[in-house]
Amino acid sequence: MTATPTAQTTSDVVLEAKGLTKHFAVRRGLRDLLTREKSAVHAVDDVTVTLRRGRVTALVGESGSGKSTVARLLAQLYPRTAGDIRLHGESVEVKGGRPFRRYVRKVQMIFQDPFASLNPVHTVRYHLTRALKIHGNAGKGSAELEKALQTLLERVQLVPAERYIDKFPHELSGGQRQRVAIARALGANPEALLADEPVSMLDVSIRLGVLNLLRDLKDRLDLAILYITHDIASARYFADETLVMYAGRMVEGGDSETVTQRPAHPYTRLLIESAPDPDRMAAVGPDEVPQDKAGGEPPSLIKPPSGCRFHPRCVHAMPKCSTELPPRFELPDGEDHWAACWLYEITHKPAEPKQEATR
Amino acid sequence: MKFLLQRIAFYAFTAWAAITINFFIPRMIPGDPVTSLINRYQGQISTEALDSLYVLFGLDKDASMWSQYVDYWGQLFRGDLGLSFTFFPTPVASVLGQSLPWTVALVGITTFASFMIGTFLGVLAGWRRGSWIDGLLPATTFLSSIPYFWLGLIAIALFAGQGSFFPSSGGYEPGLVPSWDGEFISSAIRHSLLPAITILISSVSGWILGMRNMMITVASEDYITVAHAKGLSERRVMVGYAARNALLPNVAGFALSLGFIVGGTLLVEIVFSYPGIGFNLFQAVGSKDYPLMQGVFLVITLSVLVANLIADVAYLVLDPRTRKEG
Amino acid sequence: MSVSASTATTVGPDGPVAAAGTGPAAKRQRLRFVANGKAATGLVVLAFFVLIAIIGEWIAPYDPSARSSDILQGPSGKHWFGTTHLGQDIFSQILVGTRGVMFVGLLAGVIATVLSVLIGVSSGFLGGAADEGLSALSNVFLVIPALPLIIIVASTIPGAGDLMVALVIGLTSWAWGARVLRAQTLSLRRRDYVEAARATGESTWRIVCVEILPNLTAIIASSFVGTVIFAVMSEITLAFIGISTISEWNWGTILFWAQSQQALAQGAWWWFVPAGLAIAILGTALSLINFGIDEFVSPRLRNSGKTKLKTNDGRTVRMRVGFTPVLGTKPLATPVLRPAETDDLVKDGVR
Amino acid sequence: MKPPVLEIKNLNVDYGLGEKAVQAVRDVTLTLRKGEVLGLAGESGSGKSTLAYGVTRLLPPPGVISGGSVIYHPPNGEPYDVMSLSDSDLRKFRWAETSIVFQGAMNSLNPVHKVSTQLLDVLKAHQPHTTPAAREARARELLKLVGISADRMEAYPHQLSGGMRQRVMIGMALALEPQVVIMDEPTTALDVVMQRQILAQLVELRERLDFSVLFITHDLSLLVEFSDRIAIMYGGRIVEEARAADLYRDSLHPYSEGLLKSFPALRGPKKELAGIPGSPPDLRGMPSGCSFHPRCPHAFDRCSAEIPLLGNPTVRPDATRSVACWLHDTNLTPVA
Amino acid sequence: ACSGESKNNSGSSGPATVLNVGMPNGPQTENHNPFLGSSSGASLGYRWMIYEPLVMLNSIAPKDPGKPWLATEWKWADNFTKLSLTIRDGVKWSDGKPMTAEDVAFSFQLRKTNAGLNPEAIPYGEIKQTGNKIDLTFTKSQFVNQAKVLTTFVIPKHIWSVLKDPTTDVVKNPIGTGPYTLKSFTPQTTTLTVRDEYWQDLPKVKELRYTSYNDNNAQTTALANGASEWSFVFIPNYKTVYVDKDPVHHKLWFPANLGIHGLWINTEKKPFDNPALRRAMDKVINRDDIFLQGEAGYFYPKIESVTGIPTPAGDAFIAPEFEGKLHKVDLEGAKQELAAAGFKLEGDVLSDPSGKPVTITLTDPAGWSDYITDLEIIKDNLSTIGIKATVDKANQDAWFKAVDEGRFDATMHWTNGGATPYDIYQNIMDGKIYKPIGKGGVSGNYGRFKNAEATKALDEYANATDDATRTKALNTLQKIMVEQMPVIPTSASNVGGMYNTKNWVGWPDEQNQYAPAQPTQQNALHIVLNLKPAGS
Ligand SMILES: Nc1ncnc2c1ncn2[C@@H]1O[C@H](COP(=O)(O)OP(=O)(O)OP(=O)(O)O)[C@@H](O)[C@H]1O
Ligand SMILES: Nc1ncnc2c1ncn2[C@@H]1O[C@H](COP(=O)(O)OP(=O)(O)OP(=O)(O)O)[C@@H](O)[C@H]1O
Ligand SMILES: [Mg+2]
Ligand SMILES: [Mg+2]
Repeated sequence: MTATPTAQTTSDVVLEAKGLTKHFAVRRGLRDLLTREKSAVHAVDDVTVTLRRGRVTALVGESGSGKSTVARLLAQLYPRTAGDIRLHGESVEVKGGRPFRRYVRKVQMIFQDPFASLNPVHTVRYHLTRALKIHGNAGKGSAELEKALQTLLERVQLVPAERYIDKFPHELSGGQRQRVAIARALGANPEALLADEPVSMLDVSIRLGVLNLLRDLKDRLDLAILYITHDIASARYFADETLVMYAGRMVEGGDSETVTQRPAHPYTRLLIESAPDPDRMAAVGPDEVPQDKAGGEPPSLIKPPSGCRFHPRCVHAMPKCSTELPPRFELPDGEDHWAACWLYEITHKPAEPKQEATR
Repeated sequence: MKFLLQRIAFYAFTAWAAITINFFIPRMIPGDPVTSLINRYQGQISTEALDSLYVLFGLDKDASMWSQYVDYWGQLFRGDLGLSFTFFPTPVASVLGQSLPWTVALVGITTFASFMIGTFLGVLAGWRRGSWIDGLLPATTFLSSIPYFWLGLIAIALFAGQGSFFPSSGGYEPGLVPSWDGEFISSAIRHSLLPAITILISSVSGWILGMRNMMITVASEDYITVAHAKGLSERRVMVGYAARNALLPNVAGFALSLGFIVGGTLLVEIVFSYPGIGFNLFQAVGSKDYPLMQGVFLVITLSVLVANLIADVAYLVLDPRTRKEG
Repeated sequence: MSVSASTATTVGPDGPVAAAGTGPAAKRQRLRFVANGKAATGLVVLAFFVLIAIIGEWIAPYDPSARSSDILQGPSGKHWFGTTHLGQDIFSQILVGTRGVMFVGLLAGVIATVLSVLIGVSSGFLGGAADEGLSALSNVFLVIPALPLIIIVASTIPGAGDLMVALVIGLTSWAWGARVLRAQTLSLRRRDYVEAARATGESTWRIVCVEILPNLTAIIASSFVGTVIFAVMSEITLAFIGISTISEWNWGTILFWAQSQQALAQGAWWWFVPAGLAIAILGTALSLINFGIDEFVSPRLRNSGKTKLKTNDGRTVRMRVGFTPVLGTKPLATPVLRPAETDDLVKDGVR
Repeated sequence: MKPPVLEIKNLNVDYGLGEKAVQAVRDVTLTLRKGEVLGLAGESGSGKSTLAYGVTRLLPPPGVISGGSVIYHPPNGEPYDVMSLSDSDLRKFRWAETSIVFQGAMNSLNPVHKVSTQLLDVLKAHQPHTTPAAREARARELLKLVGISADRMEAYPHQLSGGMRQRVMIGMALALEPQVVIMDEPTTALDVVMQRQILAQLVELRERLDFSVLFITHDLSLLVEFSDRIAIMYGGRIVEEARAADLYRDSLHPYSEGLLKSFPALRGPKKELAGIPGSPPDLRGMPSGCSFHPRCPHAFDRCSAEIPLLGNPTVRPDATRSVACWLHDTNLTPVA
Repeated sequence: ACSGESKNNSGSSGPATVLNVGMPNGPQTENHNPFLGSSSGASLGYRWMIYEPLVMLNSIAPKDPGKPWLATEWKWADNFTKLSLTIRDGVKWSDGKPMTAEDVAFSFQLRKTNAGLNPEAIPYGEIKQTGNKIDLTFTKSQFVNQAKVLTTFVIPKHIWSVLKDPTTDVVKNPIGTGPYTLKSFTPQTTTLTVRDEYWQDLPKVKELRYTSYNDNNAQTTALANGASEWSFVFIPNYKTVYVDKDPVHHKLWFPANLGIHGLWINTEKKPFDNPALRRAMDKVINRDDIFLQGEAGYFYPKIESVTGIPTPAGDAFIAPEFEGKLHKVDLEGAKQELAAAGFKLEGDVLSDPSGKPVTITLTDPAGWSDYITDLEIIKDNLSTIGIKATVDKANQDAWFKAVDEGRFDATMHWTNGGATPYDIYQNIMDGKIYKPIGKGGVSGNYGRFKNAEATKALDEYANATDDATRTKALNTLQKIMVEQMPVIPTSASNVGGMYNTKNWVGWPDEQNQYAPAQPTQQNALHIVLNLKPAGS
């Protein structure tokens, strides 16, 4: 494992989001029209993310917790409801046209599904050439373009480039496609890469290759990477820092190793206990099931639970949890480790949760 | 709920648009009912009659388009479609009232039968790939590519000759008085057989194909495999699982096709001289009888709208996914 | 008419892209479209009619309007399809009349297709108020019965030639295509590769023209073919009931004359049959092309052929959902095709 | 050792006929014993689902079973071959003796029928003599079994969440108390939390009802935790079969080894993950010899020439496991 | 169709009592208003069985004085501006009330006050009734309208005076003096039944069934199989399709009346403003072909006389100088005519004096198959003198507008018809209704013919006080017609019909021309009264 945490300076920060909020309006029936009640999916609420040069930040959480929405907001593909996105400390809000292009030159996104994110009617060459041309990296003349394409493919380890350049997406395997998608993102020469579940659609044995490639790129090109996944184990393996989302809110964050080994928030703990663990070996019995009062049901995002959104499922829930939104509480047990849970209000002590986690 | 609201808005809008189109199109026609009356009689009406006829038809007054439009709506709300010129001074409403039952009976029943038969055969063809019904498809495709009217004419030539069981024209035996007695009904049925068969032959293949293709698509859904895995009887799987789901898109198609079919049977009515609404349109177009034209068009459009509404409701009943609560 | 409707229904919203995108080999599939027996047959017949449309005038043995003394003659070596009440040669009329039919059909198809692409794709892509407006428009056109409308409009426009008829048909029959295209565009718009193109910084028009449109080809082709069928039928109908104003010969005009001279009552079947058959064959050819496109778009519809198998011990079993045939208990048995199977394959080719 | 309930012998499954056929499952021999959970793992396209469908003869066209047999041992009665059952016998066999839970519950439940209808019609088909009220009661009982309140009986599938649907499927699978339940990736579409809930429930039910499970997934870490024995598939063949613990600690086949090294571990020391280089084989053009040899770090000459058969390893003899790899020089006698 | 026959006249047992009349006019709506051409009564013709005229005139023998009907005597005076009528006594309405002169006066009054009910635009003056006598005055000479006034049908005052709007009333229960009353109405069939009493002998036909077939084909079939015994319909190849089915009984008779069809030429368009060219065209047109192929050998009878006056109806009007002068194809004559006028025929191209090749567009609505066929024949004929013709099948409305505004080269069109050839000539040549090309609203003279002499002659004819002046004027008109040829006459209009002699005899025919054979003409009543069951 590389990337030993180094001292962070603000100059390392590439992309930063503060208080990011996204509500999707839902149109409802006649009744709502009459009551004039506007309902919305509270997909993302008050999310803060910082992406630093040369570091991978993982965003984990169950399906529908708003991870992709965060990525799309950061890529400026959705207009945001509230909050601030800063590129190199400068607040940006772009919708389209030239400012948008200028922004995406710096911040590129990779999609979850490599089978769907390449247009089946275009060749690898087309996809990459467009990425280069749009961002003015194609050079002058066809020779330079050819060279740029070559470099790009080499970067994602699709060598020899000639073998892949004129292929259609369907002629490539899943891993190769995802590499092309990454190459396309690199074509813009970005500083930040938003990878939205880049390997979840890939086969187990191929996943690793793509993840290793991303890590390698981070090191070589000093990229800031947002790695979105629901597989918390891969976050531990791949990311320097891990953020946990639940129902549109950040609930815990900190150094990956700390978050995965000493989870503080009850939700994180539930998540980690639920993950398959070969070392437990057929020992699962009814008493072994992680405690979850709602039987695994996620909450409605249209009418999210008041207070802490996890409280209906939380075994430690206190009366306060259902009324007041917990702020972040710094935890002393690791680099920048924090959790948004009332359990840490008084104590600030990691003792109890730590025991829970290492049980 | 939202679904219903949307549909209602859609129907209101469509009805308005259709009625407006309906109002303007005939007024763009260069000829007028008087000249076409004169044309129709080729010399039997003297040219001096022109003025008299204009007065008679009430065409001697000038009114602005807008005020005519407003009047038109006023009349519609009173259920008044104006007076037909061809059958002056019979109100359009009663002309239509006279012909509509015929079309509804012929077209309605045949379309329904065609849909049912086509769907049934389509279910079998899609379920038993490679069976004889599948082999029938090229033939039905060919039949459905033949224009209605041609098929009708050939049918008349082949089957409706002198002394044949099938009459070649009309809705019932001339001389019979329409009533609900056995003689009249059997005569009406006998007259409708040939046109009905013609419509059936040329429209059934569309349903067979649509249903067959949907069956094939549905047959590879997981829940069909599950149904088989559950050890249900073949019929239960075919009917309750596959056909039930494959039917859904066809229901919408059925409603939409009513529009096409009414248009298509216009020709059947012309060819078989069937006293329906399509024949009325044909007459009206020929004699620039725009009140009648408007009336026919309105009836066709409204019936298509109603059919759509029924299909929507049917869809609502058939597909629980559209029945969102709240 | 119902053909175009039914084939359109089978183009599900996920059809073509799913096929082209995740299918094993989209390019090979494209070739397979032509290799598809139905499509190939349809294309050959269509090409034949197009050829006749072009050269029909030159190879016609007579001037189709020229009178002769052979009045109402049956088919003979001199007049292959017989003559009319004026002694005109019906064979020549069919040959010369092909052009009008093809011209109107294809032009109306092009007009309707262009309209449906413009309206359907922009409605699907733009969304919001534009979408509401445009789809309301197409819904209205969808619900308003086309043929009566065409009849009324065509009888309205004075001095309308083929061009006018094509325009009227084209302008009134785009709605179905637009609706299908809208639905498809709507689903394409949310595809990752469209989002990805946007995230790369592509401009909107480029996304529509280069990323989305090529993926709609099959649907566009299918709706084009459907409209052509409809246009041909409408045009012939208009001519047949004496409403359209074409001065040129076309198959509908021939039928009009046959009908007004009561050809069938006079026993002059040859006056009726060729034109009707020509229409039916052209219609069938177009339908076949549409089936080909359907099967190309939705591979599930494709392999309907070899459904009967012979097991190792000589029994015949049918392939069907839910009951996988067992060819034998010996390992690595190679199934053989029965001789009768070849029949099935040939039929499949035609279908 | 417990008695077998389902013996798969030399099963071959093809897609298509003749030259162009895809040989998706090749010569698979596998035994499922009473009350055990047999895990089946392998990467995508290795033929796991094909095997599961093949055993129950539910393959969609153009799938055909081109050879082999599947012997079922009823609790009391003579064993018989599922492959030679007539259609009506097969219908009776299905669900009563083996039931299946598929990957996507949304797609496994008919969207237009109520949950109750779908539960009841399986009861009605197999137990036509019971009264409707009895069947209804049984259906409620089943739902309760999988932790769904009986008032959801009248719900349509779309009104249930993904996890609930999957539970309904599991409940339905147990409706006739079958001997064998085949589960093809029953939880991959679900969240980890939900996945654990459902698996825990399954374990509990198995203990109570004592059925055997053929559990299919590509997530090895899940299998190791959950099953008694594990079989690994590659390129349509079983390449290794062993007790879960043995396989996890000491896999014999290089492919199993690679697979195990592809999963990052959540606990314990962080170890370097190697993964498996190369890409899965094309079933139409299988490599000669061992189909894994082009990707195998230990491949030697023999690997590309001869196909290794599944058998007990001879290098380090162990009767409880078998492997198909020349490194372990199987004795070429397939295990019984 | 077979059962229709069996019901008809109840087979062979006993003499026939029912007559089946058919018209190809589509489903009808119930409307028995005799004034309205759109009524079912008019469309099928049964209005004449209920409402009777003052005088029964025979339009194919216009010189015949006419048969007294509801009027026993009539006298014109003051140069046809005054008419005295004596009304028949003892006539009863079908509701039992007596018909009086008051009813007749009311019938005139109604027409006078309602322009919509006065389609002939007769300029009624004073209407005076004394006893059974009626005196009418007119604001101008009604010489040319004599027939129209005398055939006025009479309606009962006691019913019509209380109608709210006689122009839009459908007269559900028609009361007339005729021998029949309405029995039942359906959209397909209207049945009339004979009255108990009638001022003449009651007809032998006890019941009249008027069936409206939806089109010509259906009507033809009905005629062919005997279901329909009397009709008026265009049958192509009538011999095979109709007559041959029963040559003994299936008859048709299509006499001409005084109205014609012809090729109207735009006399203001170069080079067709040259009468020589028009005469030459006339000389090459083959009227036999038009009659046999375009008009199926019977429908519109051929016009023989060069004056364009149909014969034999118009025999008495033909000027001595044209007596016996008949149309015939004369290619040489045409060529000479052209050469004399400076046209040049080189090869098969004719050039006008200015050297331009002569081309012509012949136009008619697409749906009018007989006219179009005529044009095809004419096109062929014209090519023999090097005129390149094209046939343009126009939209009916567009065509009507073009003809109205004079925007055409040549078109087949009809003329008005009447009791004398005046109506024909007036329609063609009247300078008073001339309007320049581009202006519509003409009611005749579509060819924009301008000839002062013709206009004067027409005027003289209409207003002359004596027959000699009229004859002179008509002779002048004939001369102008022959020399100027503004319309090339091809066919006469007809008042014919098909009838079946199997059950009924006594029909008009070539030998007994007592009435035109058309079932929708006023004379139909005359025919019905004349019919006797066959074999009696
Ligand atoms: N365009 C949209 N309109 C309305 N709701 C949306 C939209 N996009 C996402 N949502 C809702 O917002 C919530 C968060 O969605 P998001 O896709 O960000 O989740 P996710 O964490 O990425 O889930 P997954 O792991 O399944 O990808 C979900 O409840 C989703 O239904
Ligand atoms: N209808 C078919 N026609 C041809 N080949 C098929 C068909 N269905 C499946 N295959 C092939 O058979 C092989 C086995 O497929 P199968 O679905 O059994 O794999 P799997 O192990 O279940 O994979 P996954 O983990 O993705 O579910 C695959 O390579 C697939 O390409
Ligand atoms: Mg996501
Ligand atoms: Mg699978």
